[in-house]
Amino acid sequence: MAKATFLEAIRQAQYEEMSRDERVFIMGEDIICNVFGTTTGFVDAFGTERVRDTPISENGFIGAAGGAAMVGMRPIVDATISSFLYPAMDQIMSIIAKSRYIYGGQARLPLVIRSCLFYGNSNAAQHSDRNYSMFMNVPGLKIMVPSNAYDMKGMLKAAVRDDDPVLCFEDSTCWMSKADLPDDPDFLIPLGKGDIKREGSDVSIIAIGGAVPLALKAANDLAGDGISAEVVDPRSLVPLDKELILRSVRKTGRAITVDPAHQTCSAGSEIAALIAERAFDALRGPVLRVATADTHLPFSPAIEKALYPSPERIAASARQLVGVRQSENA
Amino acid sequence: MAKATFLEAIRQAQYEEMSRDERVFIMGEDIICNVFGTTTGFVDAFGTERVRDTPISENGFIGAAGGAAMVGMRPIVDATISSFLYPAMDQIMSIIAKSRYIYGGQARLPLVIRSCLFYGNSNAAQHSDRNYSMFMNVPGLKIMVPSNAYDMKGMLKAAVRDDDPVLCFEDSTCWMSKADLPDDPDFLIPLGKGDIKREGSDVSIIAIGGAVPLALKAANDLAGDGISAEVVDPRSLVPLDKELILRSVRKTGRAITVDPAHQTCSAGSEIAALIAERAFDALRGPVLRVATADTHLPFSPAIEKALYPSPERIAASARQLVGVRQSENA
Amino acid sequence: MTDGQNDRSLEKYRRMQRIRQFEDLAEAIHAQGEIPGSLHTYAGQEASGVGACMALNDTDYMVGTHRSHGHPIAKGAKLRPLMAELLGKATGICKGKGGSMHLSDFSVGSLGETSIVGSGVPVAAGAALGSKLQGNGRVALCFFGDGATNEGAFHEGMNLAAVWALPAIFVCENNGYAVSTPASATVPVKDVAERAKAYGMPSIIVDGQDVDAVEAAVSEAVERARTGGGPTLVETKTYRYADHAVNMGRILLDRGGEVDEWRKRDPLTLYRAKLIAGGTAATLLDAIEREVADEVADALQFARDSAWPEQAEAFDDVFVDRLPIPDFITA
Amino acid sequence: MTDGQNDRSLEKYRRMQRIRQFEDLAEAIHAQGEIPGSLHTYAGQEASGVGACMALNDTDYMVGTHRSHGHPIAKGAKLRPLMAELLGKATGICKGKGGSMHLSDFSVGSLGETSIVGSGVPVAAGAALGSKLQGNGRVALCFFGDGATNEGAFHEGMNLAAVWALPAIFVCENNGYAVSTPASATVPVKDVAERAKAYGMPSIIVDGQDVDAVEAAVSEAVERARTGGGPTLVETKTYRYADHAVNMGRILLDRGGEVDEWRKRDPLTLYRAKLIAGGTAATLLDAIEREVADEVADALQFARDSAWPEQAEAFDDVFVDRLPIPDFITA
Ligand SMILES: Cc1ncc(C[n+]2csc(CCOP(=O)(O)OP(=O)(O)O)c2C)c(N)n1
Ligand SMILES: Cc1ncc(C[n+]2csc(CCOP(=O)(O)OP(=O)(O)O)c2C)c(N)n1
Ligand SMILES: [Mg+2]
Ligand SMILES: [Mg+2]
Repeated sequence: MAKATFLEAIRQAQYEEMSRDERVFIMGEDIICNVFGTTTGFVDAFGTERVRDTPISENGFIGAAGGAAMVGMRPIVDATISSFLYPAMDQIMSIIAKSRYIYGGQARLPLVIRSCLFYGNSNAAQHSDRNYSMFMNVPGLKIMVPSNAYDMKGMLKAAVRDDDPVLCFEDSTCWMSKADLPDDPDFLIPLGKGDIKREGSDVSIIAIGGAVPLALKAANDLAGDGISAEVVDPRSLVPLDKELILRSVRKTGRAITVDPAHQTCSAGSEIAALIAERAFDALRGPVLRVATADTHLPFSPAIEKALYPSPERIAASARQLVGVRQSENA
Repeated sequence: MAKATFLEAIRQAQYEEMSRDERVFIMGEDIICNVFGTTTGFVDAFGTERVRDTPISENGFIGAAGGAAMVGMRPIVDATISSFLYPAMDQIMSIIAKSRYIYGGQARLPLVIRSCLFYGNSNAAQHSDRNYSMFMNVPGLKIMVPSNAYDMKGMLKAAVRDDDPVLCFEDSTCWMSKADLPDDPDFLIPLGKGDIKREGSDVSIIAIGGAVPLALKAANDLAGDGISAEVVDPRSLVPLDKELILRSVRKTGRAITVDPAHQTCSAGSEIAALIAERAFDALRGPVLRVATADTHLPFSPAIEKALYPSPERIAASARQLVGVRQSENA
Repeated sequence: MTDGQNDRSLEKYRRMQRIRQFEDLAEAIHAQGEIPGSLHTYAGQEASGVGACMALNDTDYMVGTHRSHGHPIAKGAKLRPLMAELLGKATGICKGKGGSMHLSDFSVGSLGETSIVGSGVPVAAGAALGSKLQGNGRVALCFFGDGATNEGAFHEGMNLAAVWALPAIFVCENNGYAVSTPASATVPVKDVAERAKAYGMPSIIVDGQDVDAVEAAVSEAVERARTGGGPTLVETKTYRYADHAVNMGRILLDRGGEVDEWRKRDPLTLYRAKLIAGGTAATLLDAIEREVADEVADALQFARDSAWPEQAEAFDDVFVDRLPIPDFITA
Repeated sequence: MTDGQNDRSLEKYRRMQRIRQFEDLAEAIHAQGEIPGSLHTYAGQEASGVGACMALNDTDYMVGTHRSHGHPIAKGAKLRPLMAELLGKATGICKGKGGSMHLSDFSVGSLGETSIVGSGVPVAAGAALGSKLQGNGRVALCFFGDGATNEGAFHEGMNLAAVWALPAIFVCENNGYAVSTPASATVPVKDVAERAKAYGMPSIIVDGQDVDAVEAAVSEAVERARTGGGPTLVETKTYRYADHAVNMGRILLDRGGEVDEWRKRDPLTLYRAKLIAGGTAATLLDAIEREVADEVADALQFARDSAWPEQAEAFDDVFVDRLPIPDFITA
């Protein structure tokens, strides 16, 4: 147990699972050179058959991961940046998400596709996608968006052991954050289990990925105003821990979703809709959404930052909500 | 003015716009052979330069539409079935949606990408996608999902004249429905304007594409029970006529969204979240969602049909909602 | 005659007969409305599928296309579950969830027939990669059409297989058309086989109406794949008799006398004549035809007698664990 | 000497100097933190970009890549808006919204530099299609790297251009690497040019360090394109001096003495020597270098003096009409 970063958590999870199970291998562009530091030492440990540099052909190698999984392997694909999933959408949507079903359960596709959410750092619209919600609309893909190194390690290990395809989205704003990482080789956090990151009684803030630290910061600030915010981290979006979210909202009576993605058809919108449908009777005010503005992300740092969720925006929403109650009670 | 089908409305819109403007041309797979009947007579009228059969390479020809648009053309792409948009996601998301922005407005991309929602007819999971919500999460694409022949014609003509990229989703369950089609060459229905398809006072049913006829049927049935349902058809999802939806819900105090897509991260969920956020004070009950079950669409007719929205499911939701009010009032 | 070669020949004949009779029956019952959805038949291309699959071991893998009935039969699949699948029954090979575009029998290495054009190529490359990593000596064969070679997925899958010298065989069944579009209008080379040059990959062009020739060509490719020599592109020149599909839009394509020309080189007729010329008794072949007729009829009976899937089944096989079933289904 | 040829030569030299000096400065100020985001420089590849673009008319189109600074300069773009873009200023060629991966000046036919590998190829095919439909005699040239040829988008764009005989020129700038991965590990043919065979497309391999040779090769391709002969694949053998990029992960790649070897064939040094050998006065070239130095310095000053974009600008250019601005921005 030692403090380590989110990136190091990924490295450890992969390293441990590759050590444990020969069927696990990893491939992607520039894996060997190890651009983001998640495969340090892997070639020495596992050799170039199990640590494979691919040609730049995301549809090809992600589809190949599907084929390899069908014949008994357990591939991890490092697709680097989530924008590079678009060229592979054919294989992800039509093959990986659907093969088990269309063949009536004959196929099994245990594979993990990792990619990072590379936003907030002046890399412009083509490189800044936070696109997990697109994959939520098609059944057949498990989806995880961890918010800290501890969850990252436990969930990625669970994902590698899962018999279904898992998309792992890694929020690059969390890369350098640290946590104590258990070294128990069977440390696992099951997919589909959310986590209360902070308990509170006045308002539930359901935050995703890199929005979780922002929500925690906001909750801290709100405490100064006497507002007790609960921070709920779904951690995985498919399956979604609906009961955890609903229980929290039924307790606090107020809900804010926070999602680093564009608002329209975001995971945050889905969760808001869930709450409005299933926890309506408990609600004391509107379900507010804090998300990235529905415009592209510009390069210029002068105008990029303000478009994202921030602790200030979250806290302002919470104050607005609680204010609504206070005036009602008055 | 003569009664004609939805498919014929598409043909007329394309024909009229190609006649009006030389820059408009159409391409796609098997356009000349005219598989679904939307290009009948086009080769004779416009020649094979403007009516182009493409190789099976959706990313290639959809991207080429983007390039042609950038140099002053106004392409219509017939991508046939919406599942075939996945191989083209790279060009749609990274080039077509984003080029104008990343080049600071230097590019203009007037083009229309048509595809049909080919579900409900035993074509199995790979051919049955209703995937418009995925495209709603990325800014830069206008999205229309008309529910009848009249809207189809007017909106498609407007889309061809629009200076921004438009995705036109054609619900195949509406293909054979008929309406009187104006033959005014400038008959246009602007994108971004929804339509009240039936007025009512007890509950707002916001329905998309092929769900609109289902909602109208349900509204009819509900009238028999003394429940007055308003049916709201957004017609275009981007831009979305939020005010029309909110006005209706503020009037009726109850809302049901109906979307033929899978529920999770659907357009229906987005609209539900919008209502829960912006019309909360008017709500007398939860915002209910009727959508396709979050599973793949199976081939067997024995088990496919029940997964979709139906008039019965819509009516049951309305009764549940109104019941809630009635017991409250009691 | 009971020598091994002759047994193989009869097996080839049998499998071609199975495909033809299966397709003829499927077309007929589709016309009667017993098969829902669309139907893309394989009649005319039997020698391509059977020749290629007979060059494989039972444990080798095969990936196919929307034109999915012929490939698994060629690979040795039993007919009952295939026909039951076409009828959407619970006993179908895909439990009624796949249907006509997805007949795939994993138990004979038929790893999936995918209806998205070109999408099988990366999958087959991946299966070959799996074999390589497992060192199990298996190869993966991928069928696709002329039209599919225009897709990016084809390019990427071929390239990956070449770069990694994977034990894969890519069989382009060039039937001259993609739906209504002639290959000459979309494939800017005379032979699809030329496309192998982009990957430094060897290629073979073979008469797709001659089952022995196809088997020989694919055997050469299989040998190369199994011995570490990497992938091969095999182009079989063939033809489909029927329209692209029924119930998938209207395909108004007049192919003139072309179909009749090709029927003169019908793979079954040709092979029957060849076997008889080689000394096989016509009665033996007649018997095979009758046996196959019985098999096909039995498959249909089985399919008809089978139950529909239960509604809850729609929620199985999305994931390994069944999904929760929504209230509106259980209510 | 004032003949046309010599003017062209000096212009080539000037544009190569512009690129080199622009890149050297960009690298320096990026290191100081004045340029946000990542930076992929073009130093070493100048002869490829300039030779190719000098073969085009001003009205012809050009599409490029993430390594975006060299191409528009080669096509004749002014430096001020490019440098202002790198700094994220409102006066930038993309109003500060594109940045280093998207320097593109539509006014000189530079139709876009796209940072998704391979994605420019279909766009260029489309621009060429537009030219063909408009009958305006313009051609479209597309730059991309060796790594990009592994993408499906490359295959599909090439194929489309070949099938439709579009007036397009595809220039593969083969610098031997994609990030850290040598071309030999991902491109299973000796020369990328061989890939043209899959499309029945003519190809040319040219020394990418020799600006005249590149211009000649591309001119041949342009002539073919303009006269209805369809597309050509030109492969320029070249090299980038810097790492793949700065600030885009850590690229721990030791290229050994390779960089030094290539520097011996530096395109600017080679061309300077050639011009002097041909009778151009060294002082003339020195003067050009100084003029360019002033231009580049002026561009940086302009960029520094320019204002940042207004926050509302983030909502412009998604569509032709400005988007509504959300409350949290206006508040
Ligand atoms: C990506 C994609 N685009 C389009 C289609 C529609 N489609 C189905 S089959 C087919 C033609 C395929 O031609 P070919 O590859 O030659 O195979 P064949 O049908 O001749 O066996 C097309 C265009 C599809 N299924 N998938
Ligand atoms: C689709 C996609 N995959 C991966 C990347 C990440 N990436 C950026 S540049 C690059 C290498 C490109 O190599 P090449 O085409 O040879 O161009 P070069 O950088 O050598 O000029 C990669 C992998 C990307 N931008 N887009
Ligand atoms: Mg074909
Ligand atoms: Mg390169």
